[in-house]
Amino acid sequence: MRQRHEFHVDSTRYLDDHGKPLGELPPQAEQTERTLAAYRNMVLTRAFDTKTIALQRTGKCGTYPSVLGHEVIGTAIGQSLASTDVFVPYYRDQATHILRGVSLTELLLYWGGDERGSAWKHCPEDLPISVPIATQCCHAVGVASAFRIRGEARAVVCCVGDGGTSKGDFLESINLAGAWHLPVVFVVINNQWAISTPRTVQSSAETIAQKAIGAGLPGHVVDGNDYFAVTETMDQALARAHGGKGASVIEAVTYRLGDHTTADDATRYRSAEELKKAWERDGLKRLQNYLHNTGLWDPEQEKRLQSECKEAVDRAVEAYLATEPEPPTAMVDYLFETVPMALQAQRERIADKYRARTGQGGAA
Amino acid sequence: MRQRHEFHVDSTRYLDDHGKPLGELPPQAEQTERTLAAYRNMVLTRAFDTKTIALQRTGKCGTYPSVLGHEVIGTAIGQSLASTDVFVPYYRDQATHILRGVSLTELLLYWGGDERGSAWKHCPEDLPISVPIATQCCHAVGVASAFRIRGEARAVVCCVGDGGTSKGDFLESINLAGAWHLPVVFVVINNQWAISTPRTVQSSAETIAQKAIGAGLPGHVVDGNDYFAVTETMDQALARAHGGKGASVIEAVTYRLGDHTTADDATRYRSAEELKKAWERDGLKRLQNYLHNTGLWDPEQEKRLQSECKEAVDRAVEAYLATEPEPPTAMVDYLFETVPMALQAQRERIADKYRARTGQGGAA
Amino acid sequence: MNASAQKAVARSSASEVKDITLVEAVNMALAWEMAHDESVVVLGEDIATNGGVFRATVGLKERFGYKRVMDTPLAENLIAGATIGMAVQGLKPVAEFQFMGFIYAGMEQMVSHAARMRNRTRGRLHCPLVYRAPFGGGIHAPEHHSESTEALFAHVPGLRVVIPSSPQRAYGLLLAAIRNPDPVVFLEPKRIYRAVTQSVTDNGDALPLDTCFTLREGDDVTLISWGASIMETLQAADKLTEQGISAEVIDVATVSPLDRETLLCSVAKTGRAVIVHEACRSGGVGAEIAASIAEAAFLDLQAPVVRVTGYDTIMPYYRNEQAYLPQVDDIVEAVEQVIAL
Amino acid sequence: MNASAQKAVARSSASEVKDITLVEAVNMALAWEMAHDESVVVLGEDIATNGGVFRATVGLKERFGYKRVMDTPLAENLIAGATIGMAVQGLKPVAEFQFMGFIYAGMEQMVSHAARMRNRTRGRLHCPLVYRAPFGGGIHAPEHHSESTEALFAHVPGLRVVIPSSPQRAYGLLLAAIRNPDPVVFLEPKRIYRAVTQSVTDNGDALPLDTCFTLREGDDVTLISWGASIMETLQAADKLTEQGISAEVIDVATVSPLDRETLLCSVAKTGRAVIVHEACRSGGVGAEIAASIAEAAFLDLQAPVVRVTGYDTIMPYYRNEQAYLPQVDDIVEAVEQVIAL
Ligand SMILES: Cc1ncc(C[n+]2csc(CCOP(=O)(O)OP(=O)(O)O)c2C)c(N)n1
Ligand SMILES: Cc1ncc(C[n+]2csc(CCOP(=O)(O)OP(=O)(O)O)c2C)c(N)n1
Ligand SMILES: [Mg+2]
Ligand SMILES: [Mg+2]
Repeated sequence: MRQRHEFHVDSTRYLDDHGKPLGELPPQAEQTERTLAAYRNMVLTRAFDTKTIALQRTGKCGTYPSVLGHEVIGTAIGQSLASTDVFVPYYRDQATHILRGVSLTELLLYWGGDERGSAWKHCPEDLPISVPIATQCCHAVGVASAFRIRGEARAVVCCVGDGGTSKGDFLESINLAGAWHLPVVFVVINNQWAISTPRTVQSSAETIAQKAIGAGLPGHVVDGNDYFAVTETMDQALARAHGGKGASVIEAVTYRLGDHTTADDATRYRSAEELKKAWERDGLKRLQNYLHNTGLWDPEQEKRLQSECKEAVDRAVEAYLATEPEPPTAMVDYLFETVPMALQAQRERIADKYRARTGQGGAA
Repeated sequence: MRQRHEFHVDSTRYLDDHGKPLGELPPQAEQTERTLAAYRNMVLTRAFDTKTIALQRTGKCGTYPSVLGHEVIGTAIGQSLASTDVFVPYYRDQATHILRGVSLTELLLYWGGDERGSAWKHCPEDLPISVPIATQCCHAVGVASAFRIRGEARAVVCCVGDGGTSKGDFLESINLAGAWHLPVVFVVINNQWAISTPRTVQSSAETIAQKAIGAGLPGHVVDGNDYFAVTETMDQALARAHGGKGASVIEAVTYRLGDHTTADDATRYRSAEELKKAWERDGLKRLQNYLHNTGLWDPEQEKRLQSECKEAVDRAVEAYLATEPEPPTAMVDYLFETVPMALQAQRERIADKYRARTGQGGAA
Repeated sequence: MNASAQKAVARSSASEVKDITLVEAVNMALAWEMAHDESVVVLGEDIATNGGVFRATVGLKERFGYKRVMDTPLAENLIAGATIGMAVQGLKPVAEFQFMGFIYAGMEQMVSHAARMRNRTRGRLHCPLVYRAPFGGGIHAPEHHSESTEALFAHVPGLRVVIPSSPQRAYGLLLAAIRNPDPVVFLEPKRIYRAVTQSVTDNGDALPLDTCFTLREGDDVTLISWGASIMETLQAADKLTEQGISAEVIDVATVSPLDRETLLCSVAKTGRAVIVHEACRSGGVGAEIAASIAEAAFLDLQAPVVRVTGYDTIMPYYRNEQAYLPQVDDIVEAVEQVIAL
Repeated sequence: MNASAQKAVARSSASEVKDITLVEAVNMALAWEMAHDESVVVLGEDIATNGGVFRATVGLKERFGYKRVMDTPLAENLIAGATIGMAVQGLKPVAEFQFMGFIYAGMEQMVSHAARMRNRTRGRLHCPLVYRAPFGGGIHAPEHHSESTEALFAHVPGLRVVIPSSPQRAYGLLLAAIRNPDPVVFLEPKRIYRAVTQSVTDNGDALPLDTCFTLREGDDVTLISWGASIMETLQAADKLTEQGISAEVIDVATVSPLDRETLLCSVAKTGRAVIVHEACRSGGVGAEIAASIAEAAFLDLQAPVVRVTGYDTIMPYYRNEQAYLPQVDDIVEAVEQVIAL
């Protein structure tokens, strides 16, 4: 006697590689202001990215992970999130952070080796950048649990890379999200690579979205270079979460157009042709084409936007470079709410050495 | 534009609760000797289980996890495995261990607090009992990798409980098994409970087998109280593994008829009715009915088997109780291949204390 | 809700004085704090319906509801990490690891996130959480159920590691741990979960963290211990008294950050120290204490600081576990040695 | 296979003498042993095609094939555990953790299985494996990329923890670690991966494990260190020589199990010891060394054993990391103090 249990995941796409609609667009396409704001954020993100890489190359910033190729996804996420929601990032979510109100200067401080880069003034409940892969997924379900416990109609969006979906944290967390019916949306940013490891080495699953099935959750694949597809999917998943209908997993398919970080050299492990092909699918250019084609954007506006973005980035860089490092005593001051007895002698030693080196008394 | 990716898992059952075939039986049902051997192993396993619980109750054994309700699954696994394969158990696989040639005395020593219980003479490559939940899944893929690396046509069977499928180890390991196309079969023994935690609290997935989908593996559900269903599924999965066709995940559905361990009291968290219903589906009784119905077994044979099993168990208990504890210096002697310098003084102290306590010099 | 659950819960009405065991004190502290602070939640494997395998959380689900008392799927990494997510949201989660031997899967979350959240966000977010785990050997348990690896957590800056050794201290220190705005690893010596009862007032009074407790004053030697070994240490002190040796007994209680002042004051008086712990010797918390005393009290010491500990090997299965655990006679012998010098 | 990969591989033909860096020595040892023992396999994230993010495994896949040089999915727990499965099968797997900051997910497998397999099966199975990880700060890296938590592993019975501090010792100790039939945590000080070159003979000669290396003899004080801090320690010894202080410098190399004999012999001669390590002070390996010396050399010591270490806090992001790391002057100052006593 046999019985069959069936499952599926759908994938969505609205625009072709040139920005031409493949059919009817989702209702989000009528929100012109939102679409234009999205485009502006993508351009700003890319300008920031280019500049930060340049800073790193000239020794003015630390190792930095380029967001090139992720702008559409990050922007759509940032727009879909309510300000009362909580965003749980990984480390390549610059586009979303900017929409959440993290300042460019704060982002630079973080990658420039200064803890104050995570002391965001805006969206103070958002989690900081998470470097240990996939660990943030567990925090996301914890935050969503807090909402459920308190009966708040808020939701969480958690980002993770394709590589991160091999790690227990992701798999355990989506399972809990299903079991506890939590208001959380997991967005897997499948950029085809985890440093040098291609998507196919991570898993023989045809899609990453199908990992949702084992957690009892709906999974969706979406073209991550298609602003309307990502936006519609995010809006629906968040509506579901806000409406108490539970969690979802979205696989947003894109391509990491840059090196893994400024410490990486991607030519070691992937071909120029592959990269060239990926550029043809670039989501920023695709949306730009769409906007041009529909008359919502013109070269003049583009020029103005480019220079506005450049200025914004330059201002941020200036502020970043002008920020004095913290006195080293800060390394002890934020460990606990108050400095414990056991650490006070060490704190004094740090302060003494700092004074001796700089002549400054501020650290005491 | 939408695209749909479809997946499924099948579930199999051949015998009804009373041992009556629900339709055509698989070819394995014609292997009468194998079926009878299976039945004998189930009865022996149950006799061992009953006796060990009694030993624990009288202070002659440590905390012990009853195998009641798992006999069919464990037996079918033990029969399907080739002697050159490697078995990677969890801690409730007595039925399989016995078929692998682990002696009842060794099993008693393990649960009786003596490390020599894992120094099996037979099947020396099988992994020892694994207490930390699901951790053994990672070992299983490691062993299977060794086979692949050396080009050996051997396979691995790894058992894990339903509770264990929530832990990263299981999920990471099935993913690797898919990605590396490894000769390994994961058997999830879904006995509905993880101590007091019901299956529904572990996951909202309808089946556990569907977790295979996210790893790109085939998943099967099988009635774990149906000897023919488990045997057929195991044979097929192992043939697949031996034939270089890759891994599979089998969810064998049964019920933990006893307390979690002798330290547990299941009446705290589950109802007498539920337990009573589960007993009606007992796989040992079901196979017995089938054998009686088909004339392969009679009360006389049953009586003889029961007394043989009792004797075998009694002999093992005697040997176990007669086994002197190891000298405590053993705690140091097997830590590394040779006792490092740094441990020699500690070893001497252990030996001195032992000598002082027992007057025995053997430990030196 | 069964009878014993009701009894346990019934306990936490105000200012009752009860003769209770250490594990009952844990239950009482949880119940008190949950009743008085609705941001306190508890989670773990088998802690809700079953009340925990050691019954530490019995009755809480019935009293405070399943939303605040959560049975989790079986995944320690997830428990450690989800707890962090709850904590940054202002809840005060208390997560149970069923045994210390199963806490390691949670290490990454503890080390890389719980311990660092406040520091890396410069105070924007912080983690008022407690990770509870029963620990230690001597209860005839199976493999992996007898670990004493407090030193692993004590070496992680940003974590507090707190270990009660009596019902009273279990009650007061757990309350303090829950109220503390930073992460606390709270290790409960299961060998003495039910060893003694003590009269404890259920009035919500916390005890101070980061402080040693001097259990007995003495002049000739300072005995330093924590957790279940406090029992043998006190018994050794009794024996020593009979021999005319006056031992001061200190329960370290918070093994990190360490209250060196109390220890050094005592050694300044006695000139001798013996440290007793169940964990293996090398790299145990005893090493830090011995190193600190030997450095800071160099001129006070009349004998080397000696450690009476478990051996540098794996806790044997239970037939031989007593041969591993430090015994009263080992402590007495060590004291005799340092006194002889 | 690109040019630099070919170069690296070309190196391991017999008995060549090469000027190489520490990370090149790691590569050379791996290549030698893979060429001479086909049971040696390597695995990790980005170690095959990419040759490792620090290029430690460059060229190995091209030379030994993808079956023996395996890029894994991104899961450290899995890496730690699958390595155990390979090892019990008689392979000699060498697994790379990309940074020590990401090793913690593997702790459960290391503590509960790798370290115990031989003991719990009474020798039936054992784990001839190596867990490699770059560790330590000072390279301007992002968060979580600068950890020195060797003490966590040193406290786990059944694990060896080995730390090379020169190209020669990296080569000889890694060979010894691979050949050793028990699990070795092999920590590579990435701050000095390329700091110096040294002439190393590629002849497959291993160095002994469980042994300290005396790098410089001296009479007035024993400087004890390991890993990258050996650099500052040697520089401090130079400075001290200028001041007329003769320092013996010992590289501990195997921080567990510990070669106390070498350390104690030296202290018996010098009467003074200063321990230098980058890890935070409390519960660091320095604590065990200090406690051991203070106990066993009580009568030899003319001054307390002093530790120069990182602070008991989280390694700051890179703008302030130098304020965390022990500096040459800190060591000199500590020696001056103990000499003054
Ligand atoms: C637990 C852990 N292991 C390893 C690393 C090192 N590492 C940093 S990024 C990365 C690849 C991540 O790939 P993916 O998840 O696909 O995200 P992407 O970088 O492609 O956006 C690795 C291995 C890490 N940060 N954390
Ligand atoms: C990592 C880990 N966490 C917790 C435990 C304690 N524990 C022992 S058995 C068990 C439940 C396991 O349930 P399941 O996997 O369904 O197997 P079953 O016992 O039902 O056969 C738990 C939580 C453990 N042994 N290991
Ligand atoms: Mg990626
Ligand atoms: Mg179960």
